[in-house]
Amino acid sequence: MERAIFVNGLAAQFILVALFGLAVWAMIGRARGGRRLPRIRKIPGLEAVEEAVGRATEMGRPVHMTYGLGDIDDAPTFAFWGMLGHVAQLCARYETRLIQTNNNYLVMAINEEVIRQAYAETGRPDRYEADDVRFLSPWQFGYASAVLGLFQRERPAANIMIGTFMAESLIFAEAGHAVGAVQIAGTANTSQLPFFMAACDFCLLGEEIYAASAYLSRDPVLTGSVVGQDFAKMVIFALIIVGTVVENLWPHNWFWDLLSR
Amino acid sequence: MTPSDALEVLSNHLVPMAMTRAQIWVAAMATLAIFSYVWRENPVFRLAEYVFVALATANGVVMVYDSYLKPFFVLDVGQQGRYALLIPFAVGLLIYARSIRGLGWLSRLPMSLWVGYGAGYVLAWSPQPLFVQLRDTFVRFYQTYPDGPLAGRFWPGGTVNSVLFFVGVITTLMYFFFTVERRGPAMRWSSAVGRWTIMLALGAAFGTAVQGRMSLLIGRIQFLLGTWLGWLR
Amino acid sequence: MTREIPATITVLAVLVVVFSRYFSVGTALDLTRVTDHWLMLTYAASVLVGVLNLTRLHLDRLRRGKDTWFYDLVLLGVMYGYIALGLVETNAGTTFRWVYNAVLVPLDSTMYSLLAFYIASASFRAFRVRSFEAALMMVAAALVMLGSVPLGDALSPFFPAARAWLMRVAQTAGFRGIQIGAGLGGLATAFRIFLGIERAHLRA
Amino acid sequence: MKNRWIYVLLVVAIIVPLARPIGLPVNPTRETEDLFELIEGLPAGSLVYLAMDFDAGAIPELLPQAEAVFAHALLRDLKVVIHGLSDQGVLIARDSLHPIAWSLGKEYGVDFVNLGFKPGGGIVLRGMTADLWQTMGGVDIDGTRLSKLPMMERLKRLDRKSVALIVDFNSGGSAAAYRNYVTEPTGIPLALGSCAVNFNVQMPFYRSGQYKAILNGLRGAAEYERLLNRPGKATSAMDAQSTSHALIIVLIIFGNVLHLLGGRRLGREKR
Repeated sequence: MERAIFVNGLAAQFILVALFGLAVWAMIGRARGGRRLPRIRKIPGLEAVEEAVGRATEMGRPVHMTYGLGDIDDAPTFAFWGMLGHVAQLCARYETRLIQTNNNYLVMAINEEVIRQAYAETGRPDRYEADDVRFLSPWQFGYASAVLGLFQRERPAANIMIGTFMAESLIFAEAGHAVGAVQIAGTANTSQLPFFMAACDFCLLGEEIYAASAYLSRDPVLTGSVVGQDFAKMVIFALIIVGTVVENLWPHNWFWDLLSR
Repeated sequence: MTPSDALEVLSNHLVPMAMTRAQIWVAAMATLAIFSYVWRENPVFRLAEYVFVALATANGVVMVYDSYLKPFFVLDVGQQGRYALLIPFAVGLLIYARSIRGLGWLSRLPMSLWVGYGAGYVLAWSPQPLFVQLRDTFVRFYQTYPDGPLAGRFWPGGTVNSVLFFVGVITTLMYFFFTVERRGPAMRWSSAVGRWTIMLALGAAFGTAVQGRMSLLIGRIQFLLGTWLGWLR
Repeated sequence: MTREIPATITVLAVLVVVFSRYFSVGTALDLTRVTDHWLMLTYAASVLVGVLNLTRLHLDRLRRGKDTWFYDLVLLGVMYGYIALGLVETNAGTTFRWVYNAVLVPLDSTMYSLLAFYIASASFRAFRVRSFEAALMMVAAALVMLGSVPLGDALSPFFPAARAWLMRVAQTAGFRGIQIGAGLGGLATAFRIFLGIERAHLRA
Repeated sequence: MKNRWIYVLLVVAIIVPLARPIGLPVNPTRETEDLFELIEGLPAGSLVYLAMDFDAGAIPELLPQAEAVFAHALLRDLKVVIHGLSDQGVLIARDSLHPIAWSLGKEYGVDFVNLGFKPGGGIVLRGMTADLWQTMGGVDIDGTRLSKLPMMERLKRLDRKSVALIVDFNSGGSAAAYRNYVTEPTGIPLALGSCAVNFNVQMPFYRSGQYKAILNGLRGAAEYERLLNRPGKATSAMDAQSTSHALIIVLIIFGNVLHLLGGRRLGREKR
């Protein structure tokens, strides 16, 4: 008896996912080969990063960065690391202090290395200050109140928040506002976006955070993966349009069945 | 006790657990200690905060031990002799190697395992719900009344909502295209409509967020005034 | 060696999970049933990370003679005391439950409820109608707030209806769009981890 | 300083209606009715799985929901199994749901079981769809062997055959975990008891039928109490909910008016 290769009903799904992966991979390959890629459109929140660090430098006050409550295997935490490397390089170049606070021990271990490496790449390994990567509390509210206190003492001039945020988002945004920091925030947690939207100067909506590291670093490989992702998004967009047209003409057809088992 | 009596009990206790008087007093003090923060940061709040962190962390350890580690060592390893399972356990223990000079890299083993497994889970299990979401966006524009006297007839309201919903989803998606420049009226308008949809959605989210926070505060005030002081019926 | 082995583990882990999900052979072999169990054991083994980290942090503070010594002592004492209590009488023990319900539960609930105050002051201060978009957000927020309480029902049937419309049409559409995008972003990140482009976790 | 006046106002806005209730009626919404009807429609003896995936902080919103649904299920002679991805949720269940069952004359192990908590999140759920007993380490929350609990005989794994409905009382990501790892692959219907904050995140999945019903925070619990015809603690909080929402709206309007009337130069320049 012949056995199917795929689990019943998952073939279409696997193929679509694999095609998505191929698109990302192909665009990365294109980038590695030095070929031209479409440009990423302007994202105001990201344009403001350099300006915010510059402002902190002028005022002689530090920059603060956090990823909220992210864990090491959360996608937004990877977005944060991409951004952290970039901001750390800027801070090293401008000789501005970067304070990075943590509530997750594992993420913190990685942050230390990302920052250390960024300082080394800028030729200023001596500027790395171990005490500025701080573990505040493993618990959400303990962390938030510690950040409140820290803001009062250190008075950062820029506050960059990218990652997984829950209820503490508003507290951070309020703390930043109280000391007059320029605030750039971004999260994929839609329930927290309204607070960032209202209380911060710039807000990255949802998946804009995933484009951040590519956008800021202009690294071709990362840009390639964002382009690949965009390509997949257009395919999905087309799929929705076609699917809707077909659905209106022939309700609940094979096309409908294709997308689930 | 009849079922309806039981429901009476259910509806009358304002605290989840039947607490003793002493417990209620301690709980009230803890509540007030945290509320004092609203006025200003103070030593009592600080004490409560540290106690909280300590208790929450300790509780996590005890729960994992009782519900996982103890049965694992006693039943799986001890009684059934599944010693091979000690290998993954040991891999998990490598996370503590980070503070050992020279062996710190060993902690990367469990970390890379967690990250890889997490990524695998995303690739394996998240597409299906996503596809159902996609499929549900294939809206039918011709809507009929689902029930009532007009059931089966053309329903203008439903049709308008379907169109608005569809336009909302696709313009929101278009807003997130990173490689398409927003030039020309079509692109500009659609990304503007996308942004308006997002703003309405975020406004609604703000509304429910307020709802949730207020519920929590009401719960604490009910506890203080009702359970502790007995001022509420 | 110190990077290659972890990098290989990451790739293998991705492959095992994906293979066992999509392919008939993979399902038949039921690898994830075994590996899931292993993974849970590794998580369980890491249970003390938080405790050790807190211990180090606060011992360090004590050693440096910080003025927080009293709080540091309380934290360490309470944490180890409560662990010991739990190990002696299990989580079902009378004293353990007593402390849990009388201290831990109210502390946690009250901490969360503090956010109500923050939301109130932020409403007064931060939510400014600066533009057409901000106005849309504020109006939607106000309608949902009124529509989701009995007061709104009592004032006019318009409010619950407006709330229902906002929730089921505008809000569902907006969040559907964001979530499809974010889902793709998550998938792309997973691919990047698989392809070894995202490797921050290998630096630690 | 200004903030403290706002805080005082907020507390007053909550205390007054608690002390002097007006008792405005709560009208059930579609999202809540769906859950009530789902449970009403299950044949007696069906197994309902309640996931207590929240911490103590969410008790005011989610416990009234869980109590009402749990009581409803037992009154309808359904079997209930309780589980939690949060270490606290299962303890809360033991302290507050078990007594409800006993007062209804139900027996542990026969009518309801509390499986307890295991670390690992989504992986635990995946494991339970393959082999629940092994994933649970063979024991319930108190370390009792599952083989000694008669009800567990019919629940070797989470699948459509054994479980009629999953209700996930969650304050965060666990709904997505149930959806991705359990209910989408197995086809078990999934309903949510949600914190109000997350209600909107979950709405797109309600529209697509991936969540059959959603209880919206304390309001959802009040609606459920209304459907059960037993106004309880959630209902009694609804007046205060009304006044506090009204206060927030007034604060937003007042803040904007002050801003327009010349507070502008006090505000920080925004770009």
